[in-house]
Order: sequence, then structure tokens, then C-alpha cells
Amino acid sequence: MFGLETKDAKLLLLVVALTMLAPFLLNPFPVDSAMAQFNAGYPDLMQRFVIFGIFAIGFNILFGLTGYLSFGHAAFLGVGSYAAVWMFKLLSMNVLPAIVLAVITSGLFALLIGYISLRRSGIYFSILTLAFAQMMFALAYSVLTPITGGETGLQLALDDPRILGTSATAEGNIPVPGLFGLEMRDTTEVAMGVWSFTFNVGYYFSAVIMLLAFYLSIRIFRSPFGMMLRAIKSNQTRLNYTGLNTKPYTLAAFVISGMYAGLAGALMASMDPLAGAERMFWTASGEVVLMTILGGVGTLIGPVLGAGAIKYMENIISKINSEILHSWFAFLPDGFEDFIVAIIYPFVGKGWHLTLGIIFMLVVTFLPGGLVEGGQRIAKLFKGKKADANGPKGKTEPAE
Amino acid sequence: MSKSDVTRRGVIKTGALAGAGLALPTYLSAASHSGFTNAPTGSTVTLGFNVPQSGPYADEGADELRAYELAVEHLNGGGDGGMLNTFSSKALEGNGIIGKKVEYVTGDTQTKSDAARASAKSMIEKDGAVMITGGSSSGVAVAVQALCQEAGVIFMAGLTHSNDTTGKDKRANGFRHFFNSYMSGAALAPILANNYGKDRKAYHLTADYNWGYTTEEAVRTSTEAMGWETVAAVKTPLTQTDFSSYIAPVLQSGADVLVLNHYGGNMVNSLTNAVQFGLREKQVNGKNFEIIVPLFSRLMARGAGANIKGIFGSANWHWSLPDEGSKAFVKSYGTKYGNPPSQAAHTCYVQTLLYADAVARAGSFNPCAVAEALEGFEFDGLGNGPTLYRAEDHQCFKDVLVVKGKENPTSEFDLLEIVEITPRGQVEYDASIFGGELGSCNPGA
Amino acid sequence: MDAIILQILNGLDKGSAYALIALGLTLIFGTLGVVNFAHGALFMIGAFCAVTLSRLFSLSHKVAVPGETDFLGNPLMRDVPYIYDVFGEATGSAIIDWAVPLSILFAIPVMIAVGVIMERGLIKHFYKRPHADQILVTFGLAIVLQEVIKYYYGANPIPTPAPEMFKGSADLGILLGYEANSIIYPTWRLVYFGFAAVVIGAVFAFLQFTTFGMVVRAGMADRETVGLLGINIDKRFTIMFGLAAAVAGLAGVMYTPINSPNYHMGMDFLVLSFVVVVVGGMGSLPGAVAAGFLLGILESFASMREVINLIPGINQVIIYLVAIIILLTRPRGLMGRKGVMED
Amino acid sequence: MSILEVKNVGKRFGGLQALNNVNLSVQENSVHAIIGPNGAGKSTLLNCFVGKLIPDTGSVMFDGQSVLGRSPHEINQMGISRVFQTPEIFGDLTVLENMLIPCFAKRDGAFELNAIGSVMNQKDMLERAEEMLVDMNMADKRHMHAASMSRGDKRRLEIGMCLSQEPRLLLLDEPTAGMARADTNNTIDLLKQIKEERDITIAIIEHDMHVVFSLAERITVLAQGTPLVEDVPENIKGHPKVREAYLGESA
Repeated sequence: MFGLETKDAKLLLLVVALTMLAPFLLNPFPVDSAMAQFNAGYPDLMQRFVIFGIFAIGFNILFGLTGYLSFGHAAFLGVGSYAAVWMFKLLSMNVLPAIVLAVITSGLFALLIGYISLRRSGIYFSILTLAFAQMMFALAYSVLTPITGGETGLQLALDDPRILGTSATAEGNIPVPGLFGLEMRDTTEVAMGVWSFTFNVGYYFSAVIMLLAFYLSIRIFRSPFGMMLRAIKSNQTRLNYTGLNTKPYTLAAFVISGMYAGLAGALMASMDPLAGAERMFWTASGEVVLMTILGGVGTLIGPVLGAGAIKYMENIISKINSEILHSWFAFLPDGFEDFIVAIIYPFVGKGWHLTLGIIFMLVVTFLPGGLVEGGQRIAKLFKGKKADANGPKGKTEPAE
Repeated sequence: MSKSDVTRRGVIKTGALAGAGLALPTYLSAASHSGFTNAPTGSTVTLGFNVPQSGPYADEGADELRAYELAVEHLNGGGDGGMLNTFSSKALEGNGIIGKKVEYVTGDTQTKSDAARASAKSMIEKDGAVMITGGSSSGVAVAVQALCQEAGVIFMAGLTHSNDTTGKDKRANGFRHFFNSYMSGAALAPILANNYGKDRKAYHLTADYNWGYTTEEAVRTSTEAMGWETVAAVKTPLTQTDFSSYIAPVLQSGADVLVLNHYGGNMVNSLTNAVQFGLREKQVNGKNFEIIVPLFSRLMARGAGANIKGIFGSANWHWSLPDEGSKAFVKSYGTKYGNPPSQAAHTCYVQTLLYADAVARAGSFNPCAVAEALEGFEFDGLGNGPTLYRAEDHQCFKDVLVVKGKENPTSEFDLLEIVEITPRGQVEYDASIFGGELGSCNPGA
Repeated sequence: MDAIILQILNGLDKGSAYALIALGLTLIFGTLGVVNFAHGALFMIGAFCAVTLSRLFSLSHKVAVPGETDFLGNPLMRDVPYIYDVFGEATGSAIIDWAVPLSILFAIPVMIAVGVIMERGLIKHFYKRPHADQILVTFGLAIVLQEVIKYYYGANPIPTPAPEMFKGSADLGILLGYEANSIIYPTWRLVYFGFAAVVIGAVFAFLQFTTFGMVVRAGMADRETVGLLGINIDKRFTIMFGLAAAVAGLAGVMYTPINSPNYHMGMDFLVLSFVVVVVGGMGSLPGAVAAGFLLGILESFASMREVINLIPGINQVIIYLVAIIILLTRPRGLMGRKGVMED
Repeated sequence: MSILEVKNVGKRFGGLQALNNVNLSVQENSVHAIIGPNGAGKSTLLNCFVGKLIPDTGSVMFDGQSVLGRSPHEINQMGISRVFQTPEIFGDLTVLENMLIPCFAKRDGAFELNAIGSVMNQKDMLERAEEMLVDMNMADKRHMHAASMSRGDKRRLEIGMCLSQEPRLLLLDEPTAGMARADTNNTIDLLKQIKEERDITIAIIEHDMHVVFSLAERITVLAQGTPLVEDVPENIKGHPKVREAYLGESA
């Protein structure tokens, strides 16, 4: 199916189902219930899930397959965003040219930086990529302000030239990014009983692109090229003495994963036409590393899961404030309520970083294979109970 | 938490989705255009408080959040009413906003444009916030303001001091109560001339980003107009923590004044470093060497400890102001939280009240109606004397404080003393000088 | 010339902090083979040892000041440290004044304990795991430590001044025959440089001249062989971790008067110190120290306005630029050994 | 006809003259052994053939072309495959994938960006690899992780990987080092079989005289970086210089 083996095709279908039904799956709690706080089915977060999924999938092609740990990958995301916003400013609000230009630009940057950085391996490679990204961040934030918008970020203005399109709408506003008239921000909300579900054009557009990116990554994993990349991670010496030149392989992987990052950056800009320099800061590069490791390095689905987990924490846990906590535990006796709230409070809201740190430590200590390993363990439990009924859900295996 | 079912320009065929073998929707919201984004339909209205909760400005964000909670309490008729009693407009009745109880959601800007927009978006898309407010830096303010313009909600800026916010990056849906770099320069210059003379050589250290640029320019222009000479202006990286290599050459340059166009952590470190170098004990050109910090924040100034004593700067507001509005605010804030409010807390509190008042006067939450009510609005009793929300750029014009680090603080909050209240007339400027286009208000759906 | 001397001083001073942090990082890496992203957090905890001690000294009770009122109109309460009651005001205030240097004594046992607990409780389970896992777990730990500090001390910087006698600056220019005010340097920074030199010297002496140090150095070179000799290298490595933590902690303690400490100061240093370690060459202690000073000095020169005017933005990127150039011309940094961390 | 021609090769590491004026000629389709005590420069010499080291002086010609200055993968593509002292295989990959990689290298050259097609659709490659696995007698292990195999199996796999490239010259660096007697004998049999079945030249560096004398057609003895003698095995056995070199080592 789709030129994939059955196992991979099943995984792809599962991901298709998950992304297409995401508006339902992410909004499992009725709107007025106390648990509605945990609903993640609103456009911005859903978009972020898939966009960072793309970023992590691409990163995994480099890190998961070749073992080369780039610590400056966010730079390509930033370059992609800037390129896309410039296309919006100068050419048209259609997202396609912006995405194409962004992918090309970030690919070129990746080619240059990769060519230089790949002259070294191991931590020396990591530091070289980090150094390039930090330089790009620092310059974008300061001296390159005319090109990048500096601290504020590059944003659209009412006087942008925009060759194929208008500078401003009839109402005097800045036009919004779209795809042949379909605006990315268009949203339809459907209420069903006590539930409410949101369907957003931008999300579905990004989700389709993510599926393509995911499909492509499966193909790469299973291709001779992917096999060579895994061979690089496993034993470069043997590969060299087998007549293969590792440099173009790693460089190709670096450029491909840089283009994935650029694609993610362009989509971010398409959903929200602003490109900020912080996107290139080392913590942003670190974040994608953490997403990939958290989900499961070198697995197909892991990076997507990792991206989802971190973005969920950042956007949902960080919004739980003490007022919300009190409303949850209001049924308890007063003193006890305060006690429970006092215990939970440091871990939510502004303490979400703490929870994130603890989760990193727990996952890496007890689930060395990341969330994917957790899924496999659960799957095993199920398998034990009902012997191979339809294959357990969420079953994913490392690429090896 | 209630949430309204609202749609913005739904073009997806809801029928197709509904027909996909799912439970039949009880309510297709696409059918009911409410006229603007997140129009409150129930008995409550949700406001979004978007403040830094992690990162270096977390404490300032916490102070802003406390002010918002206080404002909500007062709007809903709780507490002692605070500035509602001194506010010149009497449209607010303590029954929420036009009868709707005020609820709020909070988010973390992380002092990053991206994170701030994500947080604001979630408030608008998920929680149905009809107004977003807060923030502790200009980059965030400008980014979130642009987002609110697109989404069709009102943005009431928190602490943002760059000229750009209501200058080249102004938006019709955005409003700023806080003062800006230009006003700082205009207010400071005469005081500096009086205290330090008209024959001074200034050395600027400037944070290398937008706010730093506008502040340096404002202070340079206004001091040079008085006869000061600018010896040098050096840009320092945002991520710099140790400023020694920037401060070391200052004495050799022949300058006798050092202007630190830094804010927050940068300011604390550069000021501490400058004092370490003993600059303030030096005599140059036969004059005492002086240091100036154009924008003071009492909260952050605490980090610099005794180093701020005797240093001039400007501020939007300070808790020791003697007017009735300030006193009422300090009293209700201090009673509730045990410490005096910061200027960030003040501006956030006032912005919330101003928004609520504008809704009450307009009789609608429609952003365009609110904007109309705010534009050109003259008011008093909120702490800075008679104030105008200028229609052309949505900037408030009011008195500006020139402050000085106190020599003998009586407590950890008592760090600044007010040197002069610069009257509004002295800091006004033409709305067109910073460029940019306001555009027209966007009600969203 | 005087400008150049000043920047060299600045560079040495900045370099001291880089070198101290990088030294500990390299010790941990070289002995245990662990990439410790929590090392910056150890530096931060050291700084907060100083904050904690000065707060302990300043623990106060309230005494009303007659005739004055606070911002709410209540009688003004003034803080009187308990330490005044015990030692009298003069000795008491002297103790508070000397809180930072005294914190060294406090920080050493605390940091060693923190280091040993960290190693035994967490890091030792990660010796055989990939570097990526080590990075994730230590990064997680760094976040946790940071958030705990933030929870108790807030996000704002906390002023922690040097003793009165080290405040202000020394005019070194006069000593060298320049005009007054041409080379002014803060006294405490000179103290910091001296302190760093002593600590670095002590660590090298310890490794060079003690049996313990010899075993550790042998272990750094070839862990398995030393293990085969029946030497319990693990226990020694645990102690090394404690030592590295103490070095980072002391660097933090003494840094507090230079810049008021805040909870994210460790993260601010983390990336830079990794760059320093790698430029020095993974696993090389002299390399780490040399790279620390080299980058410190270059950073200082790049921030001179004559240089910035020539190449705008150079002060923003100098460290990274130098790192790239060094890594491209010297594959394993200044003094790195072959085969370390290259796969 | 000689396939590998080494002339006047010298290599110095700091103060150590590792190789000194080495001349050597390996005849096509022969088995040529290079022996010598530890530190004689055997491995250094081998590294000069495959591009890992570049000698300071002299020339190394393979089939009339110089290999000096070429990188290992280029030399491999010329037709030289190398088996390492410790088996170098792709431990994280399956046995089948291990075997596939040299097949691809043989077909596609040093680099081919084939990122879309599945490995499983490359029928000819799969057939070749499977064939080779059968030849190596390890078809039943095809889905094992290579790292989890015994040392003897790893060695077989490595030799199989090299053979699947159909090299003209196979270099073996102490292929039986650290092996049990039974494994050593199996390896000897395998190499004999290879020699019989294929047109291939084998150069082998070996410590174990049993292996050397079971396989080699010509032997070069190296001591202190210099070739002492080169002759057929029968003449080497009792050669006084050789005894001296080996006795010297044990003394």
C-alpha cells in the first residue's frame, strides 16, 4: 500500500486517522466541565502539534538515522519563517510560494552550514552547528533588524508592496495568509451536545503537509539512502571501507532535515505571519532535540509524539492558575482544598517548567526508548491479555 | 468556565462534517454571526491576561497578574473598589462589565514574541477572550498587538516603553497607557540640565534591539538639544550578563555621564558593573561622574541594591504619588498583597479599568465600539493626573515622573523618590513623527 | 595601550569564570564520560549558597520606628537582624558584610554533598547510556533545580554585595605609570581573578601530586585498564564529581558580587561553557582553562567600540566565530585527544 | 602478473621509523601472507594500502594505478576490500542489511541519493545478498542484529560483505586473532574455499603460523619496518633470518 510495507502502511493510516480526527480526539471534555482546561483542540495548538511534528520528523532524519546531533537546527526554522514572511510582504499572501521559497532558502543555508560543520563529527559537530545558529540568532536580533525586524520580529505592515495582491483589505486591514482564497484562519465550530469541536483550515492544511512529510520520512527510512544513514550511525569505518563516501550522505541528510525545518518555519509563518528571532535561539534548537529523545530517537512516530507532549505542556499546563485549581477542588473541605492546591500549584501554571523537567528525567530514566517504548510496553500488556487481536493500538517499532 | 460558540468566517461546509456519521450537531454556529470575535453570550465575559510567568521578567509578570486580579475583583464589585472611586468616569457600577461578570484566563508570554502570540491565540481561540492585555517588553507588545488586530480583539498593552508600540507598529485595536522612550527623554532632559549642567559629555550603552534604539535616540536628541555632547554610543548584546568590557573604556573616553539604555536584567547588571568600576566616585572634566538610567523599574532596581542611590531615571508611576487615585490603588493593593504595587502593576490595573469603562460607555464589547470610546477619551483620577487617550496613535498622554534612587530607603520597596512630575504638555509630540499606520479597527467575525 | 591593558584585564576576569566552569565540566566529562547539562545549575546553586547565607545572617525581627509610617500608613517596622542581638551591632554588621567570602566555607560541603548525591542518585545510572540520554536527563535536572530556586527566591536578581573593603575600584594605571583614571579596575574582580587562579592551581596540583589524582588521571586516559588493576575507580569518580560540583559552586559564590544572582544564571553560562570546553578540546583540563581565558580576552576586545565600528555586530558573535575557526583548523580543539566524543 | 606493487615505502611516526624502504609485489590470484613480530609494521603497511595512512616515501600501485592520496572509499571502489582485526560490521543493522550495503556500493558507487524507493523493492540486490548469505552459511541469521552474533559469525559476515563486492584484492588483518581453535579452522576452511571458487587475490597479515602455512602461497617476513625475506612457505619455515627475528622478539 502506497509503496509501503504493511506495518508502515498501518502506522501511516493510524497517523492519518489521528490527525484527521484530531479536533475530536483533542477535545474529549465537555465545554463546561472542569476538565475542559485539558482540551487541546483549538486551532493554534493543533497547528503547533503538526508543525513541530514536521520539525521533529525532519530532525530525526538527521539525528535518528545518522546519529549526528545538530544543536542549531532551529536556525533553519527561523530562516524558513523569515523567508515566508518576506514572500507575504513582497509577493502574495498565498502560502504556496512562501513555503516553496522557505524550503529552498533553508535548504541553501543547510547546505552551507552542513558543508562546513560536517567536516567534524561527534560533539565537535554539535558545537559547530550551535555556533552557527547562535550567530544567526544574535545577528537577527540586532544588526540585521532591517531584514528581520529584530526583537519585535518580522511582521506584515499596511504598506507592504505585495506585487500579486493588495497591501490592505477593503476594511483597511492587513490581508491574511491563504491558499487560493481559502484563509488559513478560517474556522468552523461545531457544537454537539455538551461538546464543541473546532475545524480550522490552517490546521488541516498543515496536517496534510505533515502527513506528506511523515510519508516521505517513512520512505526515506526504508530506502537504500536511509539504510546508508543508519549504517553511518552504526559504523562509519566499515562504510568507508565498503566504498561508500559518508560525506555526501550526511550532507544530504542534513540538507533534507534543514528543509523540513524550513517547511515547519514556513507553516508557522503561514498560520501566524510573524517571524521572531527567538525561534533561532539555542533553547529552541534544544527543544527539538528534547522532543526527539522524549518521543524516541530513530523511531518513525516518536518525534511527533515528543513534539506533541512538549507543546501540550507548554500550552495547557502553563495556563492552569490557582483560581482554576481552586475551582477543581472546591468540593473538598476548605482547609483540605487549600492543602491540595498548595501541593499541586508549584507544578502547574508558571511552574510548568518544573513538571517538564521532571518528565524529562522520568522518561529518560525509566523509558530509554522514549514515549514509543512506553507505548510498546503498554501494547505488550494488551497483547498478553488478548492474543493479537487486530494488532495493538499505537504499536510502533524502532526503525532498526 | 463558560465559553461561547463563535465562528469567524466559517467557509468549511459544516454540513459535510456533520453528516459524517457523527452525532447530529445541536447547534451550527456558522449560522449565527455575532458581529465580532468572541462576543460574550452568557452572563460572563472573559479577559485574557498574558504576562511573563517564566524567564527573567517572571516577578514583574507576577506583579501584573496580581494587579489584574485586583482589577477584576473591583470590577465585579468586590474589595474596596480601588480606583473605581476616584476615576473621573462613573460608567462602571461594580456589577462586572455591562452586567456581565468578569472572568479571566492567564497565560505565559515567556517574554518571547512567539510564545506570547501562542498564549494569546489560545486565549482567543480556546477560552473566548474578548480582550488581551499584559506583557513586559515591547517586542511582545508589538507582536501580540498585531495578533489582536488580526483576530479582532482589543489589546490593552501592559509595560511597553518603545516608541514603536504606538509609533511605527501601531494598530487600531491596540492601546497603550504606559509612557514611551520619547517622553522619558523629554521629561529627563531639563532635570538633568538643572542638576548636572548643560556642558556634559555623555556615553551611551544601548541594548542592541528595538527598544534600546528608540530609547537611545530619545535621550540623545533631548539632551543634545540642551547642549550635551554625545561622546559615544555602544550597543551591547541582549544576552550579555557581564558588562565590564563595555564599561571599562568609559572613563578613558572623556565622558562625564554614562547613560544606560538597558532594562530589566541588563540594567541591573550594567548598573552594578558601572558602580563596581567606581565611576560615580570619579571626577572627569572637573565634574562628578554621573550615571543615568532612562527607564527605571522599581522591581528590577531591587536587584541592583544600593547601586541605584542617587541615580536619575524616569517612571510611569510610583506608589508614593500623593494623588487620591494613587493612594486608593496603593491602599487596596497593599492591603491585599502586603507590598506596594509596581508601575507595571499600576498600568495593568488602569488598562483593565479603562477597557471596562470604554465598554460600559459604548454599551458593547464590539472592538470597534470600544476603540471609538477610548479614542480621544479624557479622564482623571487614575494616578497620573488628567490623561488623554490620543485618537491618532492610541497613546496615553499624561504626566511623567522623573525619579531618583533614594539615599536612605526605609524598606525594600522604598527605593525611588520622585524628583519631579513633568507636566503632560512638556512630553507631547506630533502623532506622525514615528511613522506607521494605525489602520482601521477590526472586529473579527 | 591602556585601553588594551584594560580589556586584557576584563578578558582575564571573564575568562576566570569561564575557565572555572569549564574546568568542572571537563573533570566530569573526562572522568565519567558524562555530558553534564546541569553543570550551569551547579554554578547557580553555588551563587545561591551565598544568597542563602547572607539571608541567614540577616534574619531579623521587627522593631517599630517611632514617628514614621510605611506606605499604608501603619507604623514603620524596621528589621533588626538577630545576629546583632547575639554579637552586638558592630560584629554583627561585619559578619553580614563578609557574608560572601564566608559563604565559601558554607558552599564547599554543600556543593560536595549536592555533587555526590547527584552522581550516586542519578548520573551513575547513565554511564553506559548514549550521550543524548545524558543530555536529556541532566537538562531535565537543570530545569528542576532552576525552578526550585525560582520557587523560593523569585525570578528577580538578588543583590549580594562584596564586603565594604572590596567595593570600589583600584587605579592600576598609576602603578604602571599611566595617568590617573586610565586603568581603573574593580577590586572585587581582581579578587575573583586571584581566587580563580588559586582554585585552578589547587585542582591541577591535586591531580598532579596526589595518588588519588594519579589514579583519576589514569582513569581519564583509560578507564578499563585502571579498572582491571583492581582499583575502585567508581568511588574515586564519585568524589571527582563532588569536587567538580564544588569548583562550579565556588565560582558561583564568588561571582555574586559581580552580577546579582538570579535563577537562570546557570543557563546563561551553560552554552558558553560548553563552547569553551569544546574549543579547549574535550577531556583536556589545560585546554579548558586556556580556552576559557582565550575566549574571555577575545570577547573583551570585540566589545571595544573601535572594533564594533569596524565590524558591526562582531561583539555579538565573536565567541562563536572563534569557536568555528578553531574547530575547523584544529579538529579536536586546542588540546583535545583523539577519539573522545567523536562518535 | 603482480596486482599490488609496493616500492620503497617508508613511514615515520615522530622518532619511530615504522616502515623503511619496503618493497613488495603481490601476484594476481595468489595468497600472499605478510608476517612478522609485533611492532614489525604489518598493520602500518596495510593501512598504507587502503588510504588510512599515506607513506612518506615510495609508491603503492594497485593494478597499475597509484592508491596514494586516495580516500578509503575510493580505494575500495578500485577493487580492494579489507577485513579488520576486530570485525567491523554494522552492529545496529540486521545481517541481511549488512550484506546489502556492499551490494549497493558495488552497484551504485560511492554515493547515490536513492531516498524514495524501498530497499525491499530492490530485487536484484536482495537476491545477491541472500545468495551471499547462503554462501556464507548464515541465511538463517538474516534478521538477527549483527551485534548480537558470536565473534566467529561476525568474522564470517565481514568476509562475506567484502566478497559480495567482488574485490580483486582482499586484505585480511589477522582474521583469526582472538579466535578459538575451532573458529580458526573454520575460517581457514572458508578462506580456502573462497580461493578455490573465485578469481581473487588475497593478502593476509597474520600472527598465527598455522593459518599462514595452511593458506599462503608466498610469504613476506617483516621486521622492524623492513622486509627480511620473501619466498614460498617451504623456504620460509627454516630460514635463519626469520628465526632470528622471532627469537629476537621473544628475548
